[in-house]
Amino acid sequence: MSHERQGATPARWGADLQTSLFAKGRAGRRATTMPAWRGDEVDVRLPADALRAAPADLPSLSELEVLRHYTLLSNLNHHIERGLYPLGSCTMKYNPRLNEKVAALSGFASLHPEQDEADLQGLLCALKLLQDALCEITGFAACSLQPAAGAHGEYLGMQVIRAHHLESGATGRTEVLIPDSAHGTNPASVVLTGLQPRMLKSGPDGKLDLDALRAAVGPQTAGIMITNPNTLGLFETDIVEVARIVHDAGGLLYMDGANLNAILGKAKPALMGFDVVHLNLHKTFSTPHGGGGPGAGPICVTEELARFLPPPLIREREGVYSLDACVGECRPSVHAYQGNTGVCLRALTYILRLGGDGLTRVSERAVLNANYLRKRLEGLLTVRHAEGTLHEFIATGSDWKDLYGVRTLDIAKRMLDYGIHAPTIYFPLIVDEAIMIEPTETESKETLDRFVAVVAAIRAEAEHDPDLLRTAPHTTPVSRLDEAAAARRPDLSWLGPCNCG
Amino acid sequence: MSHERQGATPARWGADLQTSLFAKGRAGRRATTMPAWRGDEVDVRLPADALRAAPADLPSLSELEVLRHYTLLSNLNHHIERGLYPLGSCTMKYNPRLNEKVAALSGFASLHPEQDEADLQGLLCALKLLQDALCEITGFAACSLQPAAGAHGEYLGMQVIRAHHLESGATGRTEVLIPDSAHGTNPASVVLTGLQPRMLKSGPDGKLDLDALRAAVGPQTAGIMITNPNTLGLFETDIVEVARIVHDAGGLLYMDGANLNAILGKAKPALMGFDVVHLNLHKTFSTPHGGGGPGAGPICVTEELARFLPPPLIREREGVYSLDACVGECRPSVHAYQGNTGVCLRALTYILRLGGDGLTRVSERAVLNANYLRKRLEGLLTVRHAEGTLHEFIATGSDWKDLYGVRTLDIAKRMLDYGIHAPTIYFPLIVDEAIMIEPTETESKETLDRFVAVVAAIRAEAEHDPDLLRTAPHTTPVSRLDEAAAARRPDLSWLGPCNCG
Amino acid sequence: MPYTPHTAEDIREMLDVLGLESVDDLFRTLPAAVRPPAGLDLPSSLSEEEVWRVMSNLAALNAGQDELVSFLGGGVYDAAIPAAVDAVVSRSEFLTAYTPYQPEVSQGTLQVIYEWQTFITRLTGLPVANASMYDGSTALVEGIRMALGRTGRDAVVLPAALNPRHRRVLETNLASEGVTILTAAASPAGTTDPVALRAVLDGKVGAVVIQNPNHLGLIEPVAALAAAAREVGALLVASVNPVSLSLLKSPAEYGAAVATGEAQPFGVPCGWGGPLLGFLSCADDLKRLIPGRVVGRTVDHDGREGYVLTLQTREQHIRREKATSNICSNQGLNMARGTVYLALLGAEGLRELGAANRVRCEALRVILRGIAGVTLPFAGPVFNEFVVRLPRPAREFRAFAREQGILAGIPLDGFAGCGVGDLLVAVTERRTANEIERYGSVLRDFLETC
Amino acid sequence: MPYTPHTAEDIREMLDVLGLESVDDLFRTLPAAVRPPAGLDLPSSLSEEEVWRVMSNLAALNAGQDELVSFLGGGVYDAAIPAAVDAVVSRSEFLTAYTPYQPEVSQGTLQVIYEWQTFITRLTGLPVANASMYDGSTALVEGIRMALGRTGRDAVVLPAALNPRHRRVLETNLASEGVTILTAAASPAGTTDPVALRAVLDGKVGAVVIQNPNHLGLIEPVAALAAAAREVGALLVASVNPVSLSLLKSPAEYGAAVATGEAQPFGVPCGWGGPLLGFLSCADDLKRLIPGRVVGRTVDHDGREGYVLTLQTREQHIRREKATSNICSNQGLNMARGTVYLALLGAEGLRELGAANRVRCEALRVILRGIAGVTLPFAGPVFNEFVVRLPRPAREFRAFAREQGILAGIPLDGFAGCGVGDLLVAVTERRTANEIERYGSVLRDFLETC
Ligand SMILES: Cc1ncc(COP(=O)(O)O)c(C=O)c1O
Ligand SMILES: Cc1ncc(COP(=O)(O)O)c(C=O)c1O
Repeated sequence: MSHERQGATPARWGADLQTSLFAKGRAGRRATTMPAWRGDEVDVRLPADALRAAPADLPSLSELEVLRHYTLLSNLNHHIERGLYPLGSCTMKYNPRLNEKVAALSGFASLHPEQDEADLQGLLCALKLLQDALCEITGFAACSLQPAAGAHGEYLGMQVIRAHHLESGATGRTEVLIPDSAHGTNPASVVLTGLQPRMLKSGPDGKLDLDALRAAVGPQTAGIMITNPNTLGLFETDIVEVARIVHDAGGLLYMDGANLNAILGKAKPALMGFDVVHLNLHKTFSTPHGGGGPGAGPICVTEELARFLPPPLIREREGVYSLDACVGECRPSVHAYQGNTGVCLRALTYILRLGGDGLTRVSERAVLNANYLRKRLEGLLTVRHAEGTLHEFIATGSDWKDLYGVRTLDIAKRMLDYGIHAPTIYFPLIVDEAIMIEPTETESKETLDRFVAVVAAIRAEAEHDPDLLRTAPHTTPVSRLDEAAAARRPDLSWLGPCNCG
Repeated sequence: MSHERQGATPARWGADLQTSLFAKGRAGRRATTMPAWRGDEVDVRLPADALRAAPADLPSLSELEVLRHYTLLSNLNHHIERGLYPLGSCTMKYNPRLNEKVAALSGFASLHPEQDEADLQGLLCALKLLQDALCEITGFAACSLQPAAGAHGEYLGMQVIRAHHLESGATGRTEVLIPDSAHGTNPASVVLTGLQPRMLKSGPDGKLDLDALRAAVGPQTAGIMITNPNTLGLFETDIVEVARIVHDAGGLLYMDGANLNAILGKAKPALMGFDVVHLNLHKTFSTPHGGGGPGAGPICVTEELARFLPPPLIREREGVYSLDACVGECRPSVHAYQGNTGVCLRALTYILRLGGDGLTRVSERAVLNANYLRKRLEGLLTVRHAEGTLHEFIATGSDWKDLYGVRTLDIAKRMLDYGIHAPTIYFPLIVDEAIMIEPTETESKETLDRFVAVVAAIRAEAEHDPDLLRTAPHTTPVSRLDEAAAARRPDLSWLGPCNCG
Repeated sequence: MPYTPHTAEDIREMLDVLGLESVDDLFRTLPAAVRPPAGLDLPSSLSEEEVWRVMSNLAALNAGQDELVSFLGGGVYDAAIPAAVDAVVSRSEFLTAYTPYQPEVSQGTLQVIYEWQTFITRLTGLPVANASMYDGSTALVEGIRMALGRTGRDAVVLPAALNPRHRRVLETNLASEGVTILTAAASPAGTTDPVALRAVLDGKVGAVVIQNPNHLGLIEPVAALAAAAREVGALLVASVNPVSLSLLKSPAEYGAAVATGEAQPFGVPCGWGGPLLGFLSCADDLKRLIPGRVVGRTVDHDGREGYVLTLQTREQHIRREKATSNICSNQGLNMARGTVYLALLGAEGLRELGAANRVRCEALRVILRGIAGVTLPFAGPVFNEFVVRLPRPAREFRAFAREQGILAGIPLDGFAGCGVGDLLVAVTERRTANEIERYGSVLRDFLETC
Repeated sequence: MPYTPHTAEDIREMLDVLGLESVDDLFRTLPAAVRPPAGLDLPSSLSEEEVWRVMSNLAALNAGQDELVSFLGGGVYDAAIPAAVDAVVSRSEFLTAYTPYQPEVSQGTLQVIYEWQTFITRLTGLPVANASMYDGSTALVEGIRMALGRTGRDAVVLPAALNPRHRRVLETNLASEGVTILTAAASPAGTTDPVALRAVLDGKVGAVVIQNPNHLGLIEPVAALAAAAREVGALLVASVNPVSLSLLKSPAEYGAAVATGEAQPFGVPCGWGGPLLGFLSCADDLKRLIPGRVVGRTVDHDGREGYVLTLQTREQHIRREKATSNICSNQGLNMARGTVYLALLGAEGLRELGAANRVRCEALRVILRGIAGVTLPFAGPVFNEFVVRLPRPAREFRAFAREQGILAGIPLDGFAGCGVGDLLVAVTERRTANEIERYGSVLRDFLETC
């Protein structure tokens, strides 16, 4: 129970925990004040039964107190401008500051979604440029920017596939095949669309098993959802054949494009035979993760499926942009407006900055970094499915378990002590003790070399002092947290000092 | 010699030192690129004897590497949004974020100083508003925003006083009286103006000694430079009499207004009898210190002295603003343009936000905080000249020296361990082992109470373990630095790894 | 090349370690058929300066609410954003961090989420809240799902005066899940008619939705609607404007089981409608059905208080197809904006915010009531938004006002019985007395010049 | 009240501790005569939103270089600022820290200064640099002071083509210190004439100033001027455009003892001329005469490398009236801007910056040479700025071009022999080929329409 800054005990430089905001301040203190009303008095009373019994009990702090609180809290985070963030499947690349500056421009940020097209010409042009670029990158014909995240894109994509089958009267097509290496959002998105996910066991090489696929498709097949490169960082080399099988069976192919960072300019989802793809702009296109969002998960689709994209559509005629509400058509809609527009503007900024060649280079270097790191880690970690590694790879700490009795979790936690964020662990589920490493292209060789040195140092520690790992981390603001207790007796909002210990 | 992040040793959370930028990066790496030239080829060659032999040897880093370097360096700083900064004489108050947002407006920040008045109407209006507000606050008739800092204001003020005497033929008036409690810039500024400073010993109460003053003035007196409230935080209660004496002797009175935070709305320099005052916008008016600037040190003067202020003057006629170059007049100028305009805009923003009443309240609460803290520290530190404390006060650790053998420096260094910046120490020079404490009005009672608790804790440490203080700080990114070695063998630019140890 | 650190030498050395000749060798597993023959047909790389020019020129072609005087609302409002909000969220520590899966190095983000949850629970009165939803519409979808999940029923009643943009999203979502959507008609007063609600209620209805204030700006008869829902064992799902909770009854006070809404006015720029900030809170017995991320307080091995993502067994990464929702990334940084915003307001500031909206809204209503031919068709109380009925098409007035630099409102023609002359007008704390007067005089001019 | 945390209760409790009735009691030592009878006659407090409106409306009344196409220079240039610069300096850690007097909690600021010093030494070739000066003009003043201090002499020679704004500041400063100011005339080529320089040199001259490029944009015959100075034992003080050091001879290469200048183009907004960023560097044997703050590298008690303010015995807070200068606060945060900017550029970027300036400058010169009646009066080489001579008053063209959105240059009438038709034109990396062409066509239009 220590909030050192409050008491007269020494501080921990940069690592001081903060009492909850709700325990700070004093009634009557003020930060923000409202503009005075300089008009006539008017009667603002409301009927008593419309009013709350008591005002919401918010803490009262000064502006400086608020800034100190959040600045000191911020210091407790790892972040990209602090150090390596090799989270597999998350593409934690540098988030250019230029993106932020552009998105903050008043001419974008202050637009209301109910304004007329005439007030939006620059914005609509920008969004059209982005749609066109994403279509070029994926090889598709049409794009919707509405989904606010990857999972949201999956959901819209499934709605599109569903609408396609419904339109053609194929109401029995309710099953969506999903490899067992898939991200959890895939089956969840399918279910929410009213379709049924069906797991497909991966082959021993970590890729799709054609025989299993052939056995699974049928008249009930709505489609298949494939992450390519998959979550093991491998390209589904049989993808063209997979597409043939699924299409022949009357299904459509959905690509989870979360791993697009591996193949920009190198391969196009449309050429692979997909019908729909979603992209994570907050991965491939450098928009920040913000501690959990907002991201954006646009989808691109074939010409044929374009008619199921949410309205309004951006049209351009002789340099004038308009919004077509598609009146009378029955299209899905998954967001009150047009999605995370500000995130889209960041992604466009990134695409313009890099250009076509630059984007291709992004993938080349992302893949080079991953392969280099994979190679250098040989002998320290066991790499699974090394052959054909693209932007990320799966290692495991299983021999550490046998040799030193430490688990993947322990290795990951110890990395935190070295100023490195832990890789993704225990995912994908099909690899035991998985450590999923994605360095991204914005990391330098020196940083990768240091990562290798750190793993070597930790391995030496594991050998000589395994408890150091089991009780890690040691240098972080807090040590391992009792997650079991948190789930058992959930304390989800501040009601007073902790009785959770 | 440790730069942990480089090697495979654990990190120190938030406290990792960074190797010099000049030891980072790799030739050929790029962050910023230049806009391509899309025009015709032209001959850009320059004569060989105009060219440097070799390009400047700058390090080559990626954008992410640069941001990581400076972000991690930033973590090594104490700053206002981290914690208390009770530096006496420095007025380390909260620097409102609104100020920064205003100064960054493109309509201000992108103006070139050689543009025509027609392009500057909003700016000139703002600067005039600021000049008028500063005149109202000080009671003077005219204001120049040209000085870029307090010392620069002193310098311009001395030039004005010098010009006044020269104009009236009083070439013998070359001496400026300065109390021994004055800030070091005061005598230094006087010397640079070609005048001679003459020290005036303060009375036992820490204030001006009228007899000493009477003895010192004469036909050689150009003026006197007084900080009011003085650096002991005391108001010069005899100021009106002082002014009479100096004026009667033919001298002018200059006020160092660095301590204006104590008397906003409570007292006006003009009413005290001063002829010139400079203000530190980076103290009283909340503009940030930026690790050493830029600040701004405008001066305000009497009607009579207005004719010696630097051109151009801002004139307003029926809402149209113009710049009067004062052609043909002989006025001093101390800056290529009109000084730190961006800082001035921040100060105006602050003044508008607070309003007249708010500014008065600033001083009330600054003085209340200082007095409360002074009172609460009784018994822990020895307060000197407690009577009449305004915005700051002088304590001393002299009894700690006797009792525990620890010096003021040791107390100050130990405070750093508690997340508090040390007060100003060993200034003013006239108090032995001085600890000069200025909490400012933006600190809360809770923060002041914690400061008292910290001093109490440190005193207990001093009693039981004085070495803890003598070797402090212990929790900071570095421990005490060898300043003597630094001065003996100056290592002032990076030539390679340190051989300074 | 921008943003990547690789020098030619780096690449050479790395390829050497891999025993490869060229970077192309790394892509040898990609079949020829999937490769674009000519790379990407996109413009080549621009310098930062050039991109800035392109994008700022595009921004300059727009006219937003900083330039125009906005009376637009309908779920997204022209609210003031204190500079301190941007100062916090522009810190790389919050901006570039990932979801806090490693709590030991994410206490900053985790505590902010916990504080957001606390703010939301204090505003809605319901004890549990999550880390944010994409927007108000998807928050409402999820709220309905929770209520249906809890009751095991498959019909929902929506009010006629529900935000039509939200309704569209609900229809997409609920229809494909096989949920029956019923509508409770509005009374002539513009609010949901409890009698009409009762008429559609039966034991199949698991969720009754109310929106308060509703899309006509009117404060709903929440108590009566809640009572009706209770009678059939349906759960009340309230979609509320959180700014209105400065003054209005909290959802908990009228018995809502779930409260959702759009918290954009809490420090998030309008941004043409995104990214926004959906919030969701619920009664304690629904907490294991809540979608998305939830943070709980716990202790570390040394007994220090700390925060973690909790109840994760609800979530897709653990439960996959059995998860309560598919949501993964949410609106994290906007949630941080909301948290800092509410921290800056405090109790007093929130009250003032409500009052500032109220006085401006009523001032405009007084002016409009005084204009001949103009009526306020609904008599009931409002918070900061209301319908004005013009004797001429609202769209024409909107265009006329736009010429004068005013964004006059949202035409309601066809919505919930509204006609061609009806306009939805919102008045936030940013509007000045002058601007409000000018609205009146522009409308007068419009009516005269026809 | 904004920015202060005091509640009524806080105040009461604090007064109780002090045994006082009211806050007024704290001011009892202030004599009545000095008190303003009616407080401050200033408007009352405004909310953040209102202040923002006032100030952004004022900003909107200006037209700056983001809106107009600028060819203005003369010491301050429309240079591009990478977004990463603002990201770093907006961090409270750099923005709100004080001068690093407590090095243990200021290593961030200290190391940035040390890196700035290193950058400046690498650009100028001189081994010592300080933490910044107010601007280029005061840097030059201090540089001259150093040279005079070192030589013990009291005359300085200024070139005729010295920046006139700098000259004005030098005159204020040097005159009152009793320094004799001599001027070395320019040759018809516009550069300082070594013969004319020799003519004014004698054993009393302690400092010879050169500005390179000079205020006509011309590259000076630095070697010859340096030789002349050397002959009489005077020290050479060079005022240089640091951007030009991307290509041009460094001051060390031509024997300058001190190099100063204005580093605004290194990431600092023009801001109507302030805050700017003066820099100063010198030969090793002058280091104890250097003004202002200097950071040195050392070690801590645990042997870790660290940085401290050093050579402080030169400074006012120690030496008072014997200090080398009165400077205390300098341009710290702008120095941080410059450091981050140069870190982002790197060796390659700096070279590109020079080249980008060069090509644009020469492209405009080619166009102007092709316009009948227009001449480039000085034949010598330039970096990014030059004089164009028009057959009509430059001021008229400037006004005409402004109508077309172009800031055409600085009229030079009366400066260093220039006439009414002469205009100083700067072309930075921000100017596009289109803009440069447009300059030519606007000038053609101007000349035709007269
Ligand atoms: C492979 C994969 N698919 C889908 C997602 C979901 O994306 P989002 O978090 O944007 O909803 C992720 C995110 O981690 C992912 O890695
Ligand atoms: C009393 C006093 N006078 C003058 C100054 C000098 O101000 P500046 O640093 O802005 O030059 C200071 C700054 O510390 C001061 O405290």
